[in-house]
Amino acid sequence: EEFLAAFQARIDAELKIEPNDPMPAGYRKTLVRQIAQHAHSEIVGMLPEGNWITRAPTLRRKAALLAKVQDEGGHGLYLYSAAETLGVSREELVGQLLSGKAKYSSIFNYPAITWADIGTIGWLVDGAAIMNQIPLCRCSFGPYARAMIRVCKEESFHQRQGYEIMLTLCKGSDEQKAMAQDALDRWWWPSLMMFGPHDADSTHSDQSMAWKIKRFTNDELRQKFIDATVPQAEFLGLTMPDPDLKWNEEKGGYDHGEIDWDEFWRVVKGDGICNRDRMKARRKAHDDNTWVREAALAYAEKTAARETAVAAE
Amino acid sequence: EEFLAAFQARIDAELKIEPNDPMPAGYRKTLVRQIAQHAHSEIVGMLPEGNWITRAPTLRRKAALLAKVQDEGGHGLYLYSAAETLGVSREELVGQLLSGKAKYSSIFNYPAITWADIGTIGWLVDGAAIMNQIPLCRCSFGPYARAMIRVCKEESFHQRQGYEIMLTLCKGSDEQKAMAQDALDRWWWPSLMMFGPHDADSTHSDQSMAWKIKRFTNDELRQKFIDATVPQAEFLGLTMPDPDLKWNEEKGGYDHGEIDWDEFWRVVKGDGICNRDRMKARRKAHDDNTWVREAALAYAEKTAARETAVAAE
Amino acid sequence: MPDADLKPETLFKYVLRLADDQLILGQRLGEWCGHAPTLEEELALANIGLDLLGQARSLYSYAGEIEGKGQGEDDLAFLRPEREYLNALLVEQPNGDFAVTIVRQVFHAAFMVPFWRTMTASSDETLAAIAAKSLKEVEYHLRHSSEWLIRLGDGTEESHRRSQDALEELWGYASELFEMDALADEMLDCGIAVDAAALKAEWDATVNAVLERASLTRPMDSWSQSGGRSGRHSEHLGHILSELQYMQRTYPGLSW
Amino acid sequence: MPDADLKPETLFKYVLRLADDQLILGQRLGEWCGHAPTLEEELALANIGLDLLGQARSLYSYAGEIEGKGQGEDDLAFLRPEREYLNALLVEQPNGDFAVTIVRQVFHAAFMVPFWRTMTASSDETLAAIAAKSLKEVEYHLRHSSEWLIRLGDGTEESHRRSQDALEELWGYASELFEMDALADEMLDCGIAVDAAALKAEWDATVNAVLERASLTRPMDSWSQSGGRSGRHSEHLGHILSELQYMQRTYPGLSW
Repeated sequence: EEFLAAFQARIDAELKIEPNDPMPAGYRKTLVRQIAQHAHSEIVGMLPEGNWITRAPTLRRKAALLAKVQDEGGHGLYLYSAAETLGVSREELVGQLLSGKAKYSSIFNYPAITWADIGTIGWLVDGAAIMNQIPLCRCSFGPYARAMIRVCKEESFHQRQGYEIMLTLCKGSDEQKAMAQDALDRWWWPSLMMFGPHDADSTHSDQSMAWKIKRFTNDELRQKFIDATVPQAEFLGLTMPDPDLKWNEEKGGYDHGEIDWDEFWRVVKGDGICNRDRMKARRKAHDDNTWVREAALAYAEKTAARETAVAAE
Repeated sequence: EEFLAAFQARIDAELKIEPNDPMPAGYRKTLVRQIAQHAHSEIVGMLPEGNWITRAPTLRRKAALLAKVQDEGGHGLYLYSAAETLGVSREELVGQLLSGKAKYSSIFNYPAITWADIGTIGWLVDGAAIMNQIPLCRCSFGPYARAMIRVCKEESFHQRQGYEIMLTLCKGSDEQKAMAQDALDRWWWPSLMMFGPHDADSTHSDQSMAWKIKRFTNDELRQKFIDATVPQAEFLGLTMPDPDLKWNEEKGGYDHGEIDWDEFWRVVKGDGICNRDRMKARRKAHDDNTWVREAALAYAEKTAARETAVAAE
Repeated sequence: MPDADLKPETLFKYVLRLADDQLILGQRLGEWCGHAPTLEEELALANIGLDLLGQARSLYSYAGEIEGKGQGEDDLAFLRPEREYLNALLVEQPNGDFAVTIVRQVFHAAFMVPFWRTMTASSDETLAAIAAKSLKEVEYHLRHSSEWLIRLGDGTEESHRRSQDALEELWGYASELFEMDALADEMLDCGIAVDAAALKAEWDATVNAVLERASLTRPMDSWSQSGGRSGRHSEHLGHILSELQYMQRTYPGLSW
Repeated sequence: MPDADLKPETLFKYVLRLADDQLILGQRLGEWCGHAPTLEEELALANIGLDLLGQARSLYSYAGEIEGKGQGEDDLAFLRPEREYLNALLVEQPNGDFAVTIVRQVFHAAFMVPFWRTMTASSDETLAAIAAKSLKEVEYHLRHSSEWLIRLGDGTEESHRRSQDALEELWGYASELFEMDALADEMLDCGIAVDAAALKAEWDATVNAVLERASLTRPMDSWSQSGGRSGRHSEHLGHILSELQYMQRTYPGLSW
């Protein structure tokens, strides 16, 4: 009781919690789950974009895409490290991903089927991720907050890069414009779903808000994202695939149409078009390369043994 | 002695030898080796052409190519069956191919890298094969001779089809003509090598001629092939990649330049550009599908056992 | 001949859907060339692939006629962007191991047999004629792939496990075959199309019978995927197209 | 600046050979994306791939300038037919397992380190500058891949076997790197090119040292393959190109 109150007081005073600080079990558990989920999302998120590295239309775009996917791997690394400070190993977390126990962002269960999808993923998916992540830079847990600062910087670069791909397409041929519009049509609703269920239906929100793991509600973040994105779409000359989308002068933001939550839950539960392919790809990468990790371990042990032997002489 | 003389008399009388007839061990051995090598060539020969099935330029060509490769598989089947009449199982022969003990036609160790190669393989490689095979329709060993009659009919269809591809290319754009010329440049010499070493250097020839397994020497067949092919190339408007090639009025045939026998032996010994890929592909097909063959066998045994049980009731 | 109020675009699209299914599955079977489990199966897979290619060719030619813009079979087969291919997701799934290929074929053939049989009564004479020819072909495909599935299911422990895995892997793609939409309904009303939804019972009976003989367990209907009919594909199709279209894209407008 | 008697076509081709090597190897490394053995290695392979792509871009741009027909890096990278790609056969070989990828990288980097080091003294200032930048990059590639090969060779029985197999599989492709021909000789005489044949001793020393630390056996020089420098490739390149070129071939002349 007293401990919880003191902990909450630290949080309220905007002091950072560090790995060795005492913390409530629930706080630790929530953070591990969230950070791991975030790390897994970065790793799985490499797949839809990775699908276009061999086919990128120019060398400049190929290099930028490869670098972007590499950044995502890097984010995965920081995040697994941040989770490890809470006493859970990367192996364990990866095991949870591969067994299907841990979740990752459902957006990556949609396929990247045209080059415009690469632009759209940067523009909308990274854009939505940034909205979620900027407040996390002030998260009460120090290692997560610090990882997020670095991640956000790179994500916003990716977001601009994605938007720039869209701009190029929208200034291009009719085919390119159609490709851009089609990608927006397919990714817009899923990107709104990235913010999670409406506040009224969100389970973990209140406690996370109190602990300052979360600083805005799902609906608040979604609203910010819509308000930021609609003018960008207008600038591109693209049409939002939502006939109910319109400016609401009173609230100073856009109203939007009904989100298809059935689809959201279907994909979360594993029934998106790519869920199976994503897990198959991750498991295959893991299983096919077990021998490599074993070799690295065996070599490290041999080397350590040799060094000990030399030191003992 | 007496038996050998009687056997030779049968051969000389142009009587067919059938599987259950007595025959000299050497005759049997030569035939097994030759028929197996021929069968293996059909199977390995599916690979360079198979490489273009997914990329054939039109649906008509795709279907024709798939049908052609299927025919080659069929030839492999007849030929393995013909070899089996001599008391050696298909498993054993395939084992010799996969272990590298048995040879196949070296021509298939050259890569099919452009669409024109598909035309050229039909025109030259099937053309050379037919030259070799037509006399085999009169081979002294009955099952081989009968298999050859069927094979030759299909091969000559393939040869015309290949020539027709070349004709289309040569009537086409400059790029297509260049593609056709390039393919001829790469395949001409290897196709001359298909007839084997010069008669003076050929080891198995004399006995095979006496046994009427062979009816023409390597050089005779090569000469026939050249004489038939040069006018076809002229009709296509292509240039033979042999500056020494010229009509010899006296012998009523073409003289040709020196064949690079070093290359021939290098490729025979395993050092052609595709030898390793071909064997890897065949071994992989075999190894990856061991479980399928085991399942088929297990099922056949179960079914037989069930039928016996029913019959016993 | 089609109904008076039928829009040619509708029929065009309907025929393309059918054509794309057969082309893409034929292309997948072509990938097996030189890699099949036995020589006999090498020939059988090529045979099925050839049948499907042949059906696709007739359908594309007819689609080109309907459209009336001078597009031939190759224009339609090779020169559309990915989003305009209308095949079901099932046929673009990777070959996987031999069990996956066989299960995919059983699913497809068990659908196409009643489909083509019904289509023989189409008021569209061309489709009815294509159906009559194709029916005999897919009856063989169904027989051949069912026999293999029974062998694999009732073969060894490994082959049983692999075929059960293959069933689970592809199960959710079967339901798309039975989907009807506004376009298909319109075609049905004109007496041209087949009511795909109505074929489900026969498909179930066919597949159940095979599974029983194969000692395999029918998967739960716990998931399903669709989107192919409106050009929303998995990531696999793009890679298929990069090979399929390579020559036509690289050398446009030439004769081969 | 190039010699007065040097034909621009010769230099153009020489630079293309170099550019194609780096592009095709970079493309192969890109295929690993999302499939690497560890997250750290995912980043390392991408890193090496990025370096190679960067080198390829500088080289293609320069080749375009030399040619003087207005072709940019993308025209040269994406719009040539297969027979005009001049990369060595080594770099187009499939990724195989991780051991094959690592051995391919060791072979390539052990050659490129002395190559770029020598090229820094080229009389061609552009090539000398590209060489100086690239040298640092390939030194890292060599260090990274050598360390892996040592780990794999001296790791477990399986990793030892796989790396020895990988060595045998790729050994015969190394010799093409050292080949000189009339074109390379002409460039050497002008003081532009590197005498590749002269780098063999250093390559041998580098590779031997790694193999020794890795407890691996140097394969016999019993076979060798070449042809890439004159555009005679293995069947692998065509499949690489069908993906690499897909967008440029499908949508010619657009900006992306």
